[in-house]
Amino acid sequence: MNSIRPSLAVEVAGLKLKNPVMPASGTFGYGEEYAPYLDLNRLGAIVTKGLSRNPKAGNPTPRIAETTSGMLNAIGLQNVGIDAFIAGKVPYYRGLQTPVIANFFGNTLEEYGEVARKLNDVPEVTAVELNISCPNVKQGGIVFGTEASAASQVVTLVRQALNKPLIVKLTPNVTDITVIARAVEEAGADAISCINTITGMAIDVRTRKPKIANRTGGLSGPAIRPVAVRMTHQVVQAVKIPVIGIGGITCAEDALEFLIVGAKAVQVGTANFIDPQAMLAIIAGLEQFLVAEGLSDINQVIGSLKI
Amino acid sequence: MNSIRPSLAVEVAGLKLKNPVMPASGTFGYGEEYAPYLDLNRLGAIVTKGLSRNPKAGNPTPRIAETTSGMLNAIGLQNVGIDAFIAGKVPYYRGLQTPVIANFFGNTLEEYGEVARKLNDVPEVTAVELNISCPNVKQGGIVFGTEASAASQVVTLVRQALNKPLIVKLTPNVTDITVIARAVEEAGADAISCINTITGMAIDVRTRKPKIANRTGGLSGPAIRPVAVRMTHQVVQAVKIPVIGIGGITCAEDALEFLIVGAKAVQVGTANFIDPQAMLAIIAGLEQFLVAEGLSDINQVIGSLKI
Amino acid sequence: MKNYATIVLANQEISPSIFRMRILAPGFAAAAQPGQFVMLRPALALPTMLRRPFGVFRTGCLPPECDGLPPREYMEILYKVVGQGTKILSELHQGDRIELLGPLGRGFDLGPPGQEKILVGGGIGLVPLFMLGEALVAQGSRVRLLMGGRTRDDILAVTEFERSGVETYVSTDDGSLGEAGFVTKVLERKLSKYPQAEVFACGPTPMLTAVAAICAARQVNLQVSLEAHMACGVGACLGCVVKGAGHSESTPRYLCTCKAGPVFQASDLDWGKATAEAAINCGGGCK
Amino acid sequence: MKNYATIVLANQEISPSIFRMRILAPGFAAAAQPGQFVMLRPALALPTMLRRPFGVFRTGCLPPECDGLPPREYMEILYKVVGQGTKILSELHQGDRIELLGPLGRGFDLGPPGQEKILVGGGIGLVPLFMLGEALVAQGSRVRLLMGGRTRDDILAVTEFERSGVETYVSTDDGSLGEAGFVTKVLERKLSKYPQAEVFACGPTPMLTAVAAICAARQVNLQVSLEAHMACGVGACLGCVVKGAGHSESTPRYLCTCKAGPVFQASDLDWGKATAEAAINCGGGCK
Ligand SMILES: Cc1cc2nc3c(=O)[nH]c(=O)nc-3n(C[C@H](O)[C@H](O)[C@H](O)COP(=O)(O)OP(=O)(O)OC[C@H]3O[C@@H](n4cnc5c(N)ncnc54)[C@H](O)[C@@H]3O)c2cc1C
Ligand SMILES: Cc1cc2nc3c(=O)[nH]c(=O)nc-3n(C[C@H](O)[C@H](O)[C@H](O)COP(=O)(O)OP(=O)(O)OC[C@H]3O[C@@H](n4cnc5c(N)ncnc54)[C@H](O)[C@@H]3O)c2cc1C
Ligand SMILES: Cc1cc2nc3c(=O)[nH]c(=O)nc-3n(C[C@H](O)[C@H](O)[C@H](O)COP(=O)(O)O)c2cc1C
Ligand SMILES: Cc1cc2nc3c(=O)[nH]c(=O)nc-3n(C[C@H](O)[C@H](O)[C@H](O)COP(=O)(O)O)c2cc1C
Ligand code: FES
Ligand code: FES
Repeated sequence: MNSIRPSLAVEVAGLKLKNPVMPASGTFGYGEEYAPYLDLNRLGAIVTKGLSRNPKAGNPTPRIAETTSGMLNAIGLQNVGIDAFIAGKVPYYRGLQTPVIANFFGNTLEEYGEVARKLNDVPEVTAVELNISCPNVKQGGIVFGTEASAASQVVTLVRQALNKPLIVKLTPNVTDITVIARAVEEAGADAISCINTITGMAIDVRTRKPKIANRTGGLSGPAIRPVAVRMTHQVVQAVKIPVIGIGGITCAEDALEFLIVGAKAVQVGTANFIDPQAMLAIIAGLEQFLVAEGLSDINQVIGSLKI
Repeated sequence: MNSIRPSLAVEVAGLKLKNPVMPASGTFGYGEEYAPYLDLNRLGAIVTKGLSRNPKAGNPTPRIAETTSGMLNAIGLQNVGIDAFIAGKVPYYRGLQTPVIANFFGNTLEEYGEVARKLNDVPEVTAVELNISCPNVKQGGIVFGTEASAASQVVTLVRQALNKPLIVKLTPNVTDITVIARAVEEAGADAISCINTITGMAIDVRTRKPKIANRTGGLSGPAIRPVAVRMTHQVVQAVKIPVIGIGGITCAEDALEFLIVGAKAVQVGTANFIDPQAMLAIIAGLEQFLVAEGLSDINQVIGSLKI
Repeated sequence: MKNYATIVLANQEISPSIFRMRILAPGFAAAAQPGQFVMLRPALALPTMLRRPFGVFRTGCLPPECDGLPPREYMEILYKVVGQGTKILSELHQGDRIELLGPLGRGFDLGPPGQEKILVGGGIGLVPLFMLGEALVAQGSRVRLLMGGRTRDDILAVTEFERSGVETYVSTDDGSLGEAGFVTKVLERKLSKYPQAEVFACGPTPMLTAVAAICAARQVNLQVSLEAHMACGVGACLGCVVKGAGHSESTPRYLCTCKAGPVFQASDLDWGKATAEAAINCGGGCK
Repeated sequence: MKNYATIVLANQEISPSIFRMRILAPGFAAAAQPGQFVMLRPALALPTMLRRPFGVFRTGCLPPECDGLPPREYMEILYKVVGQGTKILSELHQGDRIELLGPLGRGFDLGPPGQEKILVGGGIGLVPLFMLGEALVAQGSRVRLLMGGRTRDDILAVTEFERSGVETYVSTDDGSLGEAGFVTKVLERKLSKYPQAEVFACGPTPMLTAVAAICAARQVNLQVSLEAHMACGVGACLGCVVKGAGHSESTPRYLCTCKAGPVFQASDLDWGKATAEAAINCGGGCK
């Protein structure tokens, strides 16, 4: 057996990552919350909670409900707002050796543009992830992310406003995700991440009320993995820019499904709640897989699908 | 406690059903296969495997793969064809006291029309369910079911050809299911059933091949229940015709989620594989729920959502 | 062929990774022909995925004399079976593996030593009060514990509480143990006697709301421990928020129960109708 | 706060539906403050949902003298841990609940009594041959069982087979038990000696394909037992099909393994490349 450790390094949208594993936005707070459980420097990147121009209070409670092998959430994009983020959260990133990707959204085109410009001046933020896919907020993502021309419009605008790598995150709640993927590629996205949550609903049969105050919420977790793998495969086939796979990843084998269909990196969401150290186990598992298969580089696995 | 047994009877598209529980097409064969395990007369109805004008061999294997709390299938609509169905399977239905709903599909408009006309002359078939939503067959359902005008066209044609109640089954692989629901209502559907499977994919990480020969398959089972409940809710709000809820139902509580959001009946699919007697347990559980809640009629539960 | 819901009689590893399982199956032999097969599944419900939050009841240490092993520290929870997650927990046996994250959240502020302390606990809400009682007694405070419940079955660990040096007063809605009636009745009485006391409460929302109203009316300081649906427990998911004092549609003020709580100063919370609804409704009684 | 992967020390019902659980947690006490909480989850993987197919190994009956209970019929399976489903099965204990559907499918056709019978089993493929051997011996046939495997660990239940009256011939790929080499080598030898024999085989696809080729060349009748991915086991889902003889793109001929099989006349199957691929690939060796 080879005693040289295999390389997990990948490059996504110009970012050099030490490994392809990062948290999914909204499931890892601003990073600091999980620092007691894992060394943030071991992650490929950190992705922040979704940010907006103004602070957002989010939805009424209950905001979460467990479903079979999944969970619904309607947090409503609660966040401190871009200014408080820069003042209060960014300083913490200074000591880190891991790139920070700021996820953000807007309720109007102007808001998107404004947040993008503010992030330009924050050297601690290496890249941004544009959420055009949040299914929770009525005036929010859903309008942009389910319609190619609207998606194109917001990406074009942010691309012009921004001087950093731009990752665009897609919603799965569409008939044909490749149409949206191509539109955002043409509009200047440097990478695509997919998928965000699938809209779902659960009912408390005794009270006859939705289990989530917002009525519907976004379904995440292992339940959605097959849908996420399928869409990642479709998007990889449809565009030339790199794709980050997201959806129901809990272990190295799950992550490998996305890498094999061609994702250059993956994001881990709900699994962080199940096990705060899940990402470390996934990184270790990827390395073990390479060793077991006699491979020296994770890039030999990426896109290795045989069909 | 009331000693009178509560009533489970419902009416869907003019069909009087003794209870709202029936199998989902393709998960119960032609009915006969499960006769050794349950008395078919205790079901609300029987729904057949999807039928087509000509016999269909279906897809290569492997055709099924388990995923977390779900399964992918790409059977490819294997069926004996409408003539062999009428000659070989229908006679078995003569002794039954349960309505039989024939599910069918076509690859062209003409095929849809032809099968509909043939079913007119089969008194043992009480109603038909039109599958415009199969995600497996390239020339099949997907074309009709994801586009309002195509859906409208096929439903109009079948409505004209058919002299029985017409249930139209929708695919969840769309941006806005209410658009399709309204289109098929206007085209003359007597009821809507939703949802069919969500397209998904799973990879064998060792061989690097899709776990399903067809590459993608339809995701069913408990994993998709929140998506199915959400879409059933949306469709109930969007149309006036009755709706049959389908997706991930394994127990009475699951069935109640669909009934509470307004489905008049439910179909049970993958759960038949997990437990061939699942539908009997669901029917018993619905009755127990009514008793526990002091209700006398399942119609008091249908549409009782509090929002 | 039959559909059996049956039991395993034996399940033994007979060669590396190869097992032989014996299953009770009356009538099977008569039906089985060489070359046939069965479809099997362990009768496990699909289990829950997320972790569940539980208060720390107490901690302890198994001395070596118990079993000759080195001393082993443990922690204890007291929980009620209310749904699938707690059902699965209740079926665990000694030696079964479990994943635990903690201790988490902000606990009680003990306040000045020597002051009168009144603890109010309803049903499973008694859990966090045990370590609190111990700490207050150690601090030199006089501690009265008002234990409430719907029936006697809700009054937990009385002997242990008493042994820890707190005075216990039991009341049940149906009078099956202690005084008949709500625990709030006892609280009113005690507060009339000790108007300077500080109150600590944990229990179902209706009880907490009533306790908060009583304490507010008497201007008595109150800390409450709340429950909320939680996914992460560490402040990352924002699923567990409650409305803080001054919350309104236009100036929403949400606090994380897992991080700012689960113990709050009652005055920091919004005790309006909305909070009572948003908090978990346990059916009015004590779980 | 720490993330513990630990064990349950005790879990007791102390009042109806109320449990007290003790969890090993070194260092917890020093960190825990009154009112804090933990997030818990049993360390169960998400289990499998569908049933799994297993051949009937044998049936039997526990006589009353075993434990004073009335005689109890059982059935047995022999299985190899290959994935999550069989892993979960392997962790079941006596008394655990299990759901069983069966016996299912078409078994072996015993053929004329008195005829020479050769059974070929690779690894876990030996399972369905036990009841077959018994039935053939009872019928008065001479039965030779060729047991193959990669290593000695794959040779299962030899004593039991021998006790049932069949003659056993063991071969392993690595020579760790019996003759070194493939079981097909032994088969060729036996068929040269008994050219009129009927063959029954079960094992990994490469072995079955080789056996089918040998039997076809010698025009010897062969029955094989196949494996396929199954959801229902009763002919309803059509997930388990194999290609029948004469299958082609234009005239596809799919047979349900669960209903038309799992035992097939080899001549009814399509032994082309495609079938070998479609059938489950167990890595060339014997599971
Ligand atoms: C800080 C804190 C401390 C707690 N301490 C205790 C304790 O010491 N003993 C005890 O018996 N219970 C305690 N609870 C409540 C306990 O967490 C729930 O009873 C448990 O999560 C129910 O899980 P389930 O799967 O059995 O119920 P289900 O109703 O099936 O759960 C479905 C979902 O709702 C959530 N949920 C349901 N009820 C509650 C609830 N009351 N609080 C929070 N989430 C809930 C579950 O976590 C799960 O996500 C505490 C809750 C919190 C927040
Ligand atoms: C008729 C029949 C009889 C069988 N008899 C035995 C037996 O006596 N002893 C024994 O050890 N095994 C037997 N098998 C194989 C056994 O069913 C599989 O090893 C088992 O299903 C693997 O489940 P898993 O969850 O551990 O594996 P995973 O690989 O995690 O399973 C994933 C999925 O693939 C399916 N699958 C994987 N391998 C097989 C396989 N070889 N055959 C069918 N489905 C598979 C599983 O059912 C499941 O749906 C038999 C199979 C069939 C069809
Ligand atoms: C509690 C929660 C909050 C989330 N918040 C955001 C968010 O603010 N912005 C965003 O783009 N995605 C958000 N998501 C979606 C996740 O980033 C991810 O796309 C989704 O959960 C699927 O991955 P998973 O199955 O691994 O959780 C959130 C998901 C959860 C569960
Ligand atoms: C093996 C299998 C075969 C199916 N075949 C058909 C079919 O022929 N026609 C059809 O309309 N739906 C078919 N379906 C979809 C089901 O009828 C149902 O809509 C879907 O499985 C969701 O329900 P469930 O989660 O309860 O399984 C099939 C589903 C499965 C699992
Ligand atoms: S439980 Fe996740 S923030 Fe409180
Ligand atoms: S396993 Fe379902 S048809 Fe054979």
